[in-house]
Amino acid sequence: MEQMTEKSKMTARNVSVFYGDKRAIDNVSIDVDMENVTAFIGPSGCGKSTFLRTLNRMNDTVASARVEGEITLDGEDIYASSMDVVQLRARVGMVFQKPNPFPKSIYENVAYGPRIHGLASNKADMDVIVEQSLRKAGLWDEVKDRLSDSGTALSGGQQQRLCIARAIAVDPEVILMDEPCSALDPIATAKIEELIHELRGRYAIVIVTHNMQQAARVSQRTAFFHLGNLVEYGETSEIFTNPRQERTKDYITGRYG
Amino acid sequence: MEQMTEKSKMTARNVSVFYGDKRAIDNVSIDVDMENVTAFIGPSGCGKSTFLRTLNRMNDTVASARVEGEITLDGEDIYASSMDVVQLRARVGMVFQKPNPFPKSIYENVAYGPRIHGLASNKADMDVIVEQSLRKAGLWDEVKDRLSDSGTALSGGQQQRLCIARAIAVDPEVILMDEPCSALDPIATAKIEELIHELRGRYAIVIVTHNMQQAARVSQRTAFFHLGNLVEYGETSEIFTNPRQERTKDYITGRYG
Amino acid sequence: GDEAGSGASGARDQIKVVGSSTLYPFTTAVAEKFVTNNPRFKAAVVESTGTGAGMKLFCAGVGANHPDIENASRRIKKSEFEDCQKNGVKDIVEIQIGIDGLALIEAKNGPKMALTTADIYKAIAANPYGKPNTAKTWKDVNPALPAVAIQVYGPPSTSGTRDSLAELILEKGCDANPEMKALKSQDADKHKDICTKVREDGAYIESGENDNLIVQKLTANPNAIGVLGYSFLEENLASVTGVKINNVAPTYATIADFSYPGARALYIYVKGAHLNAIPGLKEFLGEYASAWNPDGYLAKRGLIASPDAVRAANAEVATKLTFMNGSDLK
Amino acid sequence: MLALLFLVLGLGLIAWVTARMRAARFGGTGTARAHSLPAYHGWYVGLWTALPALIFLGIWATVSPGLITQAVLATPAAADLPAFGMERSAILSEARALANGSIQTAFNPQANALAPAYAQAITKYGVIGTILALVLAFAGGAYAFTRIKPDFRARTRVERLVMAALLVASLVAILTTVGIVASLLFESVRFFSMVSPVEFLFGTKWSPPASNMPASSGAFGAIPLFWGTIFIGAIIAMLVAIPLGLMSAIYLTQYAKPSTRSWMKPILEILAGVPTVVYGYFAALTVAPALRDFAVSIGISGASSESALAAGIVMGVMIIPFVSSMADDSIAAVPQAMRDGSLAMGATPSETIRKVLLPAALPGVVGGVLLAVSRAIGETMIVVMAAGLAANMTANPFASVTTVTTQIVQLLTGDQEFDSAKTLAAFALGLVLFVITLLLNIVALRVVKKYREAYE
Amino acid sequence: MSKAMTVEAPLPTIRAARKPTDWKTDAMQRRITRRYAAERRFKLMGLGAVLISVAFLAFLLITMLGNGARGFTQTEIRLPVDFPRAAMILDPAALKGPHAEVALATADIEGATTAAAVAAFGPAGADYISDSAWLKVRDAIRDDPSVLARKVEIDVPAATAIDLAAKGKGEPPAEAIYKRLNVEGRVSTGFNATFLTSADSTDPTRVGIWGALKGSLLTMFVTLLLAFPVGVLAAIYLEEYAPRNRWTDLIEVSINNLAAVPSIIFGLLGLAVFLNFMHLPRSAALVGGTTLALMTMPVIVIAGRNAIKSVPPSIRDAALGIGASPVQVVFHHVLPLALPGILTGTIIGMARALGETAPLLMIGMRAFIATPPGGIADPATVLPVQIFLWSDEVSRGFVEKTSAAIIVLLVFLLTMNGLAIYLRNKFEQRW
Ligand SMILES: Nc1ncnc2c1ncn2[C@@H]1O[C@H](COP(=O)(O)OP(=O)(O)OP(=O)(O)O)[C@@H](O)[C@H]1O
Ligand SMILES: Nc1ncnc2c1ncn2[C@@H]1O[C@H](COP(=O)(O)OP(=O)(O)OP(=O)(O)O)[C@@H](O)[C@H]1O
Ligand SMILES: [Mg+2]
Ligand SMILES: [Mg+2]
Repeated sequence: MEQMTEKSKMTARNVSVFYGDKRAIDNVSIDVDMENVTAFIGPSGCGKSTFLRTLNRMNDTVASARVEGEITLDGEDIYASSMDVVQLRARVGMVFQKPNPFPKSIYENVAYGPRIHGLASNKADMDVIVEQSLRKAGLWDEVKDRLSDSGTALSGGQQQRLCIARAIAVDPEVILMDEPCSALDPIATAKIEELIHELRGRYAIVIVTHNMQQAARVSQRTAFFHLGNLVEYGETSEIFTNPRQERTKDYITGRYG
Repeated sequence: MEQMTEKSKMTARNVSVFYGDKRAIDNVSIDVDMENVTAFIGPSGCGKSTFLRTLNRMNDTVASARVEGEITLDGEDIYASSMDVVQLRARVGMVFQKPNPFPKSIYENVAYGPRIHGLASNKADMDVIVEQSLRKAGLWDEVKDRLSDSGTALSGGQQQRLCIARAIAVDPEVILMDEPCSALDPIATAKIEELIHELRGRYAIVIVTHNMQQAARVSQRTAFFHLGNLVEYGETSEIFTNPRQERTKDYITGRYG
Repeated sequence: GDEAGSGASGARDQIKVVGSSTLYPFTTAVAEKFVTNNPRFKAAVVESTGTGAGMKLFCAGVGANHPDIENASRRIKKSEFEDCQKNGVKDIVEIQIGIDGLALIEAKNGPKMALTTADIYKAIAANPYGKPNTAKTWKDVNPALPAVAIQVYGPPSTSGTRDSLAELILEKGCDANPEMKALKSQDADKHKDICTKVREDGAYIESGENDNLIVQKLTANPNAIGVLGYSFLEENLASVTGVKINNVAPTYATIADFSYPGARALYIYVKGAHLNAIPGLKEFLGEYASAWNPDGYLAKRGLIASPDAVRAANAEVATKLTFMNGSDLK
Repeated sequence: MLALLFLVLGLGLIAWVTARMRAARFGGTGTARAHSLPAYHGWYVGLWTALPALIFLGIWATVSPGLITQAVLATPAAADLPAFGMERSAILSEARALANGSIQTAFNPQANALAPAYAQAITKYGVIGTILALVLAFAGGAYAFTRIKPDFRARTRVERLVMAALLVASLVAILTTVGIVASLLFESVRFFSMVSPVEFLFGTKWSPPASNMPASSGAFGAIPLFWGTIFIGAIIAMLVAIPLGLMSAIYLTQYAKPSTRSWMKPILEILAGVPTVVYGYFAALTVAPALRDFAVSIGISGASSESALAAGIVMGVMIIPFVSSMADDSIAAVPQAMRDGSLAMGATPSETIRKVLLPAALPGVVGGVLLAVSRAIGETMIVVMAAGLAANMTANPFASVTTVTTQIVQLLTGDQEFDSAKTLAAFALGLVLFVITLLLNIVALRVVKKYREAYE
Repeated sequence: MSKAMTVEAPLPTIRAARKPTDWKTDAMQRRITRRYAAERRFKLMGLGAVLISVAFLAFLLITMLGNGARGFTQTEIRLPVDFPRAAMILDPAALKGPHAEVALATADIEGATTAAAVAAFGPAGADYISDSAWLKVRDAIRDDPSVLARKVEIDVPAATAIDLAAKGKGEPPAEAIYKRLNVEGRVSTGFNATFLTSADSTDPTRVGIWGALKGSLLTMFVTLLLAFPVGVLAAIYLEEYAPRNRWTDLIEVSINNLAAVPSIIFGLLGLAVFLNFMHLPRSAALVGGTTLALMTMPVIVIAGRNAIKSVPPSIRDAALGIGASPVQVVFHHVLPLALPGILTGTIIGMARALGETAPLLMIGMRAFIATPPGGIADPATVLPVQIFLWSDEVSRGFVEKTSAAIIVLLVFLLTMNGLAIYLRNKFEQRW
């Protein structure tokens, strides 16, 4: 927890999250930067998703959820009343566990965000945004001839890349991914992992995974959560080869695959 | 497939299972005996559950399912018209992936089977059966003071042991378990695995798992399924250290954790 | 309760009455009085089915499942009578219980119109004297009348009151024209069509019978005229008044002596075969006969007593229980 | 009879107990144990004892009165009964009532004479019936009792009976449908033999002839009725119900606090629980006059106090909970992931609802609206009480129109001859109504189902 | 660990085409303000829709309550009756014997009552009291024959006009009379017990809802007796056992369709089948109940199926897995768990049947029945039909009685719906 640097894109300080009376996240501090992909790992129910969702205030939609502590984006407190949630979410994009394209055309899926935020003043601009986003998500070549097909008609892996394209289209600064591959087959998973590599550096990326191999493959930093606590946070290579905490070690060496 | 011995409790010969026109199990022959715990492993959708359920005719409840080939229990064809399914299922018990206690008291959960089969003629007999079953399932000490609490109020691992107790209570000869630990946390999983060790020898046990470590830990024999075929069946130690088939090896060494 | 052989559903100890909604208030009143006066009998069941449906039920047969009395706001038709005969309802007692006045009414603050049957005919007939009706206001019909839009709330074509309107007012207005009168003997159907068909362009507004709503509508819309039973007029004298026809205002007296055009006789039909089988049926008829006098309680409910001679004749029928022969039916 | 019934049931109970006890003695454990629990053997024997006897009693109850009456008629006392049916049966039934003591005195003196004969016959046939029932009970019981052995599959037999009962219960639905179709079709065919279906379905003039007019002078074009029905039920009512229902559903599911929702939703549902006769009364006495006054005050002449608007608005209100719960279901069926996906893009809740949830839920909503329409056009009491009888083809909501259901009630309760085309028309209208709602429902259910599957 | 997969693909051309979004620009801020305004508008529209709906309900209930509350009260006039002077041919001794009723019936109590009213209030006095006022006098005699020797004061119902005047709805002449009587202390307005205990009548001061209510209860009894078992059994069959074939499809389609068939068509069915074909007694609760049962059954089937469906399959697997037979699975496990849901659906279906009018009009329950039905084969009417009948009555006194009957009906329905909601909330289970 001592790697907090000045170049952090997002910082969390002493964050606790409650669902009603139940504490799901306990006093977690963490930094996310642009250079490194950060992975959150930990056993099921440890609070990875909960914490991830506090980063773009998606937890606001859960009536019982309550966040304590401070989270900043570029130094601005995102829970301050002056913070506009709508803009925050445009700047901190999110990709979910199960691919969730809208039941609209592929084009409309990608154009949705730019349209509601007014990022394109005309059709031509929009076309550019859609193409760029699909390209960045590595999906352009596969779908360029059928942009008007429904987004739900794509394969699972394509859908997930479409969701990434959709998130990219609003030009976010941070991308949060909550187990983006857990619903995908190995080939699609490999494609997404590749994509994360490509996107690194352009966006601050946080990825939740319960698959340690995956964390090892895609991330530079890893945070290990357990029972709502951040047990250990550091260089991925170090965490996996030389964990400092007993709990981390137990989990990594995993008697339980 | 050559280990078929005379002491087999259950044998399957050239069993194929169809869902409508779709063949889910293709020409599988296998033997199950009392001494060894048999594990079925294989990637998702390969037909492990399907095959397991043919062993106590739980597939009868699926309208589209159709079984070909011969399966015997103590030499009796279980698909013969003279076979009474209800008695068959009493002799071949089943434990499911998700613990599914009845929303009744713990006592009633265990007593239900003996009651419908008329195994106890009075309350005292029933008490004995309930206690013995719970003891065998390693649950007695934890619940003996609250037998009238609802079975659903137990923790996941306790619920699963309750389900095992419930299966044991009707005095079965074979116990089938379909991924009995996949919904459980590691500690509960460990308890169930221990339990399987203890039960071995008293019952013929078949366990489906997608967790190879688990298969290695609990079973003496392993059957590897792939796309409805029984690819390899043999001593667990051999399968894991020295698989004969390429497909088995690929799976065991698992690029996909 | 078919043949005596089955005998299972043998008898009924309750009088059953079906039929017209016009007679409903009268018959229910009699029924109520009947039990209070004769506690040993059970209260009659009076169902308002409409004359036609009631007649169908009445004529369907004899036995406990079939009603004993039919309330009719018109005379039984020949076809219905034959239907009765066919189903074994051979003996029928026909009793005229009184008169129902059809009254034209308007709101108290209305234009105080005085009409003739011809005015009414010309105003609401579909094709007065064979030509399409173009009249918009009463003035178009008769220059002496005010220039008030023609708006008449009246009974629907399914109702017996409508038959009376056609027969008692429209046809008379129509026959005021000698040509039409002549037509009657040449082509009766055509005559009926021209004389009784009511316009359907909105000037005549079909409304439910027995409907307090018409009264409310008239108070809300003072220029409209309503056609309804005299009892409604009597009950609502505070808010509406009668419209004079041929210079006669609708009152109890003018309707009773048929000088107000729009009076019709009301009947009940009783099954001869049930007279001995249903306890209290004869006594019930006696109660009816005692109630239909001008000072009887039915008068309070709006029934207009028949002329003395008719009453006497029918009272005799009600006690002697003579059966009708049906030869003079139409 | 009642005593006999209890006797048979008692026998059944005894059979149940003894068979159960006998089966319990089979004992045995493991594979050697009896196939079925003792209780099933009990049920098997009990049912064999009671059921045939009960069925016999049912038949006997319908047959024996006839036998008794015949016996009585054969006695000399019956010779001077009136020949005619109704009176005769009245006397007979009174005699019977005297005989079994349900009345003390008779209206007909003749009944007194017959009563003893009746009493005798009743006793005689009572004894016969009792003996037969008991023989059946014992025979059935004995047969079943001999069959119970350890390996006898009593449970299978008993369960087969249960299954048969279940199947019969579900066949009631088909019977009802057949009954509806048959009863409507039979009278409709008669109607269409008098009036051509083409005229009925496509004619634009509805004026059933008054009874004193020749039948040919009327017109049975039902288009104005269909129009009135659609105008009130599908247009005005939906103009009220769709926006209010849909927006209520959206508010309650998406915006309202769960606590608010938990009491607000039941309150809305009350609207669906209010009986239609109350709505009708309310529409006729409160809403219609108010609307009329309003129309007159803004200068609409010819405003009817039986306006289409009054009936339509009240019907719309009645339908609100229906639309809102269908919309609620459809919106809830859109996966939460859609909503999260949109919110995570920075869309506001209303944008999410309008651009993602509603389009996704649209088929469900449309299906729901179709169901609501089918309910509205079949609704009777509101229009009977509040809509007019004038078959107008008008789009003026303040004018009066009439509907199919209003006319059915009117035609069947009017003063006309019953077998005329007029009353038969009611059945033809009923048939049309049935067919239309059937089609609407089939389409709606298809739409809803298809769309549900899209997410499952 | 695995850095091997890194692929540098910067896409330079495209990157240049798009500048990073500046969220702080004025245009962007304005846009956001606008979007939030739209958001508020939309939310307000939703709230508005809810409020309008609730307001309508409140308006309806308040209107009914306002009109109907008066129906539960009745104005009575204290009528002095001087029996010795009334010269009734009534022997107090006869009132003890078995022929008391006949004796009471033949004595001209009505005339005596009218005479008493005339004596007390002048020539128009007879119009002050209700037509059925003499019944009270008769009851007074029956209760205590000794009054025949005395002069007593008996509370009799006032005529409708006076009653309305007492409730502030009267017309000037009646109001004047009421004022006069009030000054004399002869009138009182109190709870109208008759309304809850007697049956239909032609006299609004004498009507009651008990007859119709009893008819409704009998009808509901028949409906429940038929619809509940059939509905539940059919639901079990369809959901648990039915093979998927054309027959079950047909059953399923019929049930879904029956649930949506307009109620009046069930009336036509009842008319054609139960009355014209099976010759069951007309106007009887038996026929009404059976007709409504056919209507309610599909509702119960559908609710039942949903409830059964929501019992998790794992419970069935568990029971099957230890050797329970399919019938045991259902009756030991599924049905008990589904019961709250089935009951909720049943209550809702029954509530709908209780409020139903149209089909009953077709099968003759639209009748004047002055005595409460004794059994299911007796002629009966039901509350909603009674309301419909009264709404058509000529006499003005029926207006408030209609609303009062509506209140009674609503109380029943709201209780039933409330019970259903309570059950649903209490037993709503998620597995
Ligand atoms: N909406 C909610 N209301 C109440 N409790 C919740 C809610 N969502 C999550 N929780 C609880 O908060 C804790 C953390 O949940 P969370 O979903 O963040 O875990 P996770 O690490 O993402 O697990 P997984 O790997 O299974 O996704 C859990 O105990 C969970 O039960
Ligand atoms: N009820 C069913 N109807 C039709 N197809 C089915 C049904 N159940 C399973 N299948 C199909 O049969 C195949 C084998 O399924 P099965 O559930 O036996 O796999 P499994 O090995 O148990 O997988 P998992 O590890 O995911 O449980 C799959 O392709 C599945 O889609
Ligand atoms: Mg998670
Ligand atoms: Mg499986």
